[in-house]
Amino acid sequence: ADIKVGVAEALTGPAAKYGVAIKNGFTLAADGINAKGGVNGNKIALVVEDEQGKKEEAINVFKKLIFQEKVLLVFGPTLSNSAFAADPIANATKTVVFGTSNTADGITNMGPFTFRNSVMEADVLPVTTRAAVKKFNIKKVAVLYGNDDAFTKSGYDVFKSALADQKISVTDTETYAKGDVDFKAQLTKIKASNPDAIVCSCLAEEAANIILQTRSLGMKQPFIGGNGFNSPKLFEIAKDAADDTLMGSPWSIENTSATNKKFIADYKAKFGNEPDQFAAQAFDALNIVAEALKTVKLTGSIDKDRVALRNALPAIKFEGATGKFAFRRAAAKDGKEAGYDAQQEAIVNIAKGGKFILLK
Amino acid sequence: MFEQQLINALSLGSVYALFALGFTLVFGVLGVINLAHGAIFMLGSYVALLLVNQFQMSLWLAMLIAMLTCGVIGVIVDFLVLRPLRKRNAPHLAPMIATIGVAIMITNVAQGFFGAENKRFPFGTIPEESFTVGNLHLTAVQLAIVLISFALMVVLLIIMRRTQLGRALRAIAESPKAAYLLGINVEGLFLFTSFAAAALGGAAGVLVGLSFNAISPFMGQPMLHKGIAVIILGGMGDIRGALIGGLFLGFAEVMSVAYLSSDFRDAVAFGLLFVILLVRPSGMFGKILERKA
Amino acid sequence: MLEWWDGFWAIYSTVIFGIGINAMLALSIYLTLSCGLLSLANAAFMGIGAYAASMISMQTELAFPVALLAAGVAPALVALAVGIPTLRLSGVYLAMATLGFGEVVRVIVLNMEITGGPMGLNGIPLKTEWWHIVVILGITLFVLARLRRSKTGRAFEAIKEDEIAARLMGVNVAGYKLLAFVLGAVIAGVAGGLNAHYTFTIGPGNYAFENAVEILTMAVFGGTSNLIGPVLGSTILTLLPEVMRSLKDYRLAANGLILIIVILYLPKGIWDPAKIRALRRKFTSSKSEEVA
Amino acid sequence: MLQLQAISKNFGGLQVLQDVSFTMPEGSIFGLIGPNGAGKTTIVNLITGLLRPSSGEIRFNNQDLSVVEPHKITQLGIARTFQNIRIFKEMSLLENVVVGMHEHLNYSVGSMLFNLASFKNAEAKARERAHELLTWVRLDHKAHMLADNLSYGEQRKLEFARALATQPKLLLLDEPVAGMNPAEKTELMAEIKNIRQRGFSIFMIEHDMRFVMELCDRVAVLNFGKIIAEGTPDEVRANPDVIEAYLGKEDAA
Amino acid sequence: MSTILSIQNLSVSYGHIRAVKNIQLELNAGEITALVGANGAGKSTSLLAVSGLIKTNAGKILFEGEDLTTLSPHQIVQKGVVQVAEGRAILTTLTVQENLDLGAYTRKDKAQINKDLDYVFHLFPVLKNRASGLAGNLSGGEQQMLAIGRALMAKPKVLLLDEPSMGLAPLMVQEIFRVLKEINQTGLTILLVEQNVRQALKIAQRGYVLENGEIVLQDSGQNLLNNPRVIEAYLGA
Ligand SMILES: Nc1ncnc2c1ncn2[C@@H]1O[C@H](COP(=O)(O)OP(=O)(O)OP(=O)(O)O)[C@@H](O)[C@H]1O
Ligand SMILES: Nc1ncnc2c1ncn2[C@@H]1O[C@H](COP(=O)(O)OP(=O)(O)OP(=O)(O)O)[C@@H](O)[C@H]1O
Ligand SMILES: [Mg+2]
Ligand SMILES: [Mg+2]
Repeated sequence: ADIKVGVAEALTGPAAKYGVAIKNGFTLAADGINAKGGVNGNKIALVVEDEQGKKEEAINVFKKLIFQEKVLLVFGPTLSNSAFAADPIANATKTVVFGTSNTADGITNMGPFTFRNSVMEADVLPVTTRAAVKKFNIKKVAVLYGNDDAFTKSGYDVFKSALADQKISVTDTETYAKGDVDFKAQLTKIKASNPDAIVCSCLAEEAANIILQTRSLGMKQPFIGGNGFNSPKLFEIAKDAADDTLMGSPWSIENTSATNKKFIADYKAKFGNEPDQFAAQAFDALNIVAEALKTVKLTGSIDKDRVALRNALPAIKFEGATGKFAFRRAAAKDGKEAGYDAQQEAIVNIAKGGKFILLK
Repeated sequence: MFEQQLINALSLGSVYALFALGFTLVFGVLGVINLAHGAIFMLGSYVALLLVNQFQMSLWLAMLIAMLTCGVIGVIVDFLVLRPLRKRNAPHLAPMIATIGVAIMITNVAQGFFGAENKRFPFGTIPEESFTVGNLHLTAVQLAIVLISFALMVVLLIIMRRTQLGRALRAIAESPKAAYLLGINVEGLFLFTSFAAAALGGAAGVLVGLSFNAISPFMGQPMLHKGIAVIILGGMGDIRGALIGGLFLGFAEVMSVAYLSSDFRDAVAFGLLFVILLVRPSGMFGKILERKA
Repeated sequence: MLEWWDGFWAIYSTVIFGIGINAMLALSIYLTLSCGLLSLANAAFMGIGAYAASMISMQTELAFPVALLAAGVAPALVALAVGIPTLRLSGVYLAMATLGFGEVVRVIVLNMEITGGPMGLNGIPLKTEWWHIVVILGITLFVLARLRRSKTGRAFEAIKEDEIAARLMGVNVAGYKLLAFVLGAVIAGVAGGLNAHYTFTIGPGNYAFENAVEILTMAVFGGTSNLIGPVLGSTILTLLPEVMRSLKDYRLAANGLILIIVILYLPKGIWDPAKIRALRRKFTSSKSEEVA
Repeated sequence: MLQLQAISKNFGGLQVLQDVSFTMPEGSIFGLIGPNGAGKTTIVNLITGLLRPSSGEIRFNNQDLSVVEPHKITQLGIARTFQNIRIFKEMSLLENVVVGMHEHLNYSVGSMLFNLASFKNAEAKARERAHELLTWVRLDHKAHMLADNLSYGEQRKLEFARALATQPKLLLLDEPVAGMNPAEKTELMAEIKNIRQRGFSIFMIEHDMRFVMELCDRVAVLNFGKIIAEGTPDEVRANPDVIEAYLGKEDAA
Repeated sequence: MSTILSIQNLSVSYGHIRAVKNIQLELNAGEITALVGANGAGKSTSLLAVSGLIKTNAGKILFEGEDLTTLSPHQIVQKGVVQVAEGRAILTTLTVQENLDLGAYTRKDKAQINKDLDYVFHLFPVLKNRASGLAGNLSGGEQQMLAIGRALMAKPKVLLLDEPSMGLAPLMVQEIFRVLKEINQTGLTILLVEQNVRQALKIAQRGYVLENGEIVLQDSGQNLLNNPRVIEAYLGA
């Protein structure tokens, strides 16, 4: 029988640019698995629903997938804020919820059925910062981040403590809001504070614009960014203005492992553009689940199978497009059992000539 | 730094003003808060992008066609949506809500067509480098936006104040019935206004798309918020108000970043708006005219 | 049958909760509209209510009714303070001032520690049950219905029609406007409190411009000439995306189209008593012709 | 009962009223006439509190009105009609009139919410009285129609009924018969006499001389913001200044 | 006398209220025709129908042989049928001068327009003094003058007047009627709706009486003035 897998992502609305890439990643993975005969002879059937990046919609979609479609597990939702609304539903019904793009703190504290393979900024940013400091001999930085978005704000929090740990002084901290396109006021202020580099917790599109506007103000500082930078969009928009930007992530388009090369080639062939990290993480996520399913004997009783999957997942070790992967149990909070975060190595990249290459 | 911030404020303010001109025109004449103006603005930049990308068209030609396309869409929206509502004597909120529907549709269809990601004009469409005087920087597009928005305002002002067309438009704005009695082709001018406003919106879209490299189906929404603030600040339907209001908002935002904190940029801008309305209940240029009895 | 219901309820309970909450929000804006005030502060009031109630639930041992009470009182106090200077603005200027106020509230919440900044508050206990919503919506409808038939309702309507004439009929215009504004804030705030306690999480983005406009849309779509309209409008607009799910990527376009078409043919909203009367007349007269 | 003392009013640079003073005794019908733009409506706006005088004092039963809010002025017993008709168009005729009784409907929030007897009685009485007033102006048969559907003249009558509903002691009428034909005017004249009989005082702006001459006890003439004559109708009619500025030869004859 | 405008079997309703029922009315070129009737009789409705501002249910309105019911309001004005509507329809946010300029919206002959403007200022000197002020700040009577002046600026062939003397001081009423007579003598056809029945019938060559949406009487102005039914119902005691 088919294994029904729920996918609840933002396919319309402003978060769709991530949601659509994620959906593509899943589709590619499912096709790959099914082409090889599925898992233990069972094909994977994706049930895709649009949660619009809204919390009420996420709850509705989760309920629909869990109660009506009776899916084995749910992937998603796209945004951390939606996850805080929807994940409790999954946990209450003892269904695995697997986030591939939720990076906020506390997601996996919502219950033991919460999993994610999205790397947390806390695992990546300190490494990136350290590498940047070494490379450019940085003493003081300015920081810029989006303050009305859970992802960019938590990235900022991590940067802040990493910078404090590494005793880098901060000359100026500036923020912007979703939808802003003009960052010159902040950048002019940053320019006046004369930092050695600019630390930026932003998503790729904003980052690209910020970089372009920085250059147009006559500033030459390197940028240090997080996961958000890891997208071909950065170069589509900023091209080589983005040179000397450092970014750390487990996944790199330059990673030449066989799995990754095949992933990138297949993705391009199927969707006509280059994958980003969101697609890669989604691709891996479904493969991780497939690995786990290989060890599970499905009974046909959905409740039992869901729990069996949950019990099988933590033990999975996997090497995919994003490299070596394992789960790491999150620290329990308030006496509540917690779920599982990702345990992965970050690769630090530097932008050169309009693409990221591994920083040596 | 202050001088650079002045330039930043001027250029940001001009962007707002440029967007607001078409927006305020529709309100001024049709009395409709056209919440689809943001969507039309967005469409303008996509049309030009498509032409430049697919047909290697020169930017200026692409911009012209984008304006025409948007204008035609404006006319279609007026003809299919706003006009029937006028005919049915709809209550004043109905057209605004209908334009929300239009905005949702256009945005959703644009996403289906062009995808959700941000796009930009190809490199080299316009000169990238910025003018540098001493320590001050201004890009060519920024300069163009400043000049164009001032020029457009002057042109529109002259039309509205000095020509019979302008008087007719203002007559319609106040009372279509009275305008009819004067022999004014009211419906024709409504269509004309919708065309002009949408074309202006399209032009704004192209320029903003060029200047910020963030063309996306959702680019109209934040601009719409600011646009509403601007036209209210300036006085609804007032052409001067759109420019002054835009510049005011630009300055408020930039200066609050420069001298307060970027955390409160929007709060300062909207808070100021709030305060200004308390002092001048009809905006800076709004006419306070009420015969009491 | 029972089983079917259980399944249905499991899937759609949140949708149905949403209808109730949205109905309250639409009614809250109906109230101010009925007094001629185009106020778009209701999303902000909803947020203030939601945050007040959630913080009580998460940080104190107080009972749910206390949290809901706070969800009503906190926005009422804010409305009082904001309303006194703002309510003399008219039309779109009031709309803008109230939107501006909403924006200020959003940015403040965004930058405060205790509200969780952009992350918002997470892990809000699940406390709202279906009958809470039914009872509170019922009370709201009852009070508003009684109000409509009283001198207060008439005063609201008179103010909407002609403020100056109303004033010279002895109506304390400023006072009644403030009353409508504050009552609207209470309803929106309680709706926010209820909503927070079944969605587990709230954030500053939930109460922004789009939400304010959405609330207005529901009310106008349904019709604002009486209480049925807002309830009907919110019901339909809450269900619509659910019903349209099969259209996938273009369902929002379909939503937009339906919105336009309904407004075109029913510019006073779906529930337009005059139109319904006319239809009935047509119906009965054609019937009587048959008889004759 | 009503006393204006040295009232002046400017709009920006425009001086519309200059040192206007007159006294209106209780129970009388007082007429104010004058050319268009003389400032008559402005005086009514000042009395009802919609405008505030630039200088001078308005007293009603010895109370200074210049600091009282408009709705309180109505509650003190002053009602008016408008030159440019301001009825509540989307309300029925009956409701229009009941709004006028706003201040006289006394019931508690509790009785309103739970439809108690005090609420029901008050509302029923108000409706009854509204019908009565509508009958007076011969509009009772349209009581449940929307006011918007009335013709111009009918709207004037509705406004009249609505003003009476506030139970005023002093009624200010701004051109009550504009737009009515002579027969209708005659009718209204009878009604106004009737009202005065019941103890109302009436302050009236009117351009119809027949109307003014027949009804008013005293008449003041305003020209360019100044009172140029005051007296009985006959005195005023004979005043050459008034003929020159306002009446013209024909009507005087 | 040639008929310039003829209303044939005209009916108009508001929803289910029938305001005008199958009326016949003819304007002779160069004459003043008065239309009188009680409040709500349907006078304004008839005029609105002629100007195309309200949809007719049945009937024709022929102007110089052409049916106006198929034209839109601005085309009707272009043909030369101009109305001074009830409630004046002054553009309050425009200046007095701009209102007058717009009166000539359908015309191009600059020189003649300026002459007509002088004529209007000659008729109503107040307007000249207030030319640059906002029309909304004029008093009621001043606005009425502006409305008439503005209509004259269109150089109409037929002028429809809905209660032009309403709200005017006696001196002004005389003035208006004098002006109407004067412009009529320049050859302008006028349809005059008036409550000031006596004056109206005095200057009108012909008159119609409308009751409950129906024409009940039609005769020369002089005869109507002496008609007992008219005296009783419209001229008062
Ligand atoms: N709000 C205002 N701003 C400026 N001028 C005004 C205002 N209100 C009235 N006026 C001017 O004041 C003068 C007096 O106006 P008012 O309406 O009192 O005249 P009136 O005597 O009632 O005339 P009518 O008989 O025509 O109604 C007019 O010239 C008018 O233009
Ligand atoms: N907009 C409307 N909707 C519905 N009914 C209307 C409307 N306008 C007028 N009526 C009705 O149509 C009838 C004729 O009205 P009309 O305005 O033509 O009268 P009139 O003869 O001009 O009266 P008046 O002398 O009072 O101005 C009246 O009974 C009136 O109630
Ligand atoms: Mg007056
Ligand atoms: Mg009439």
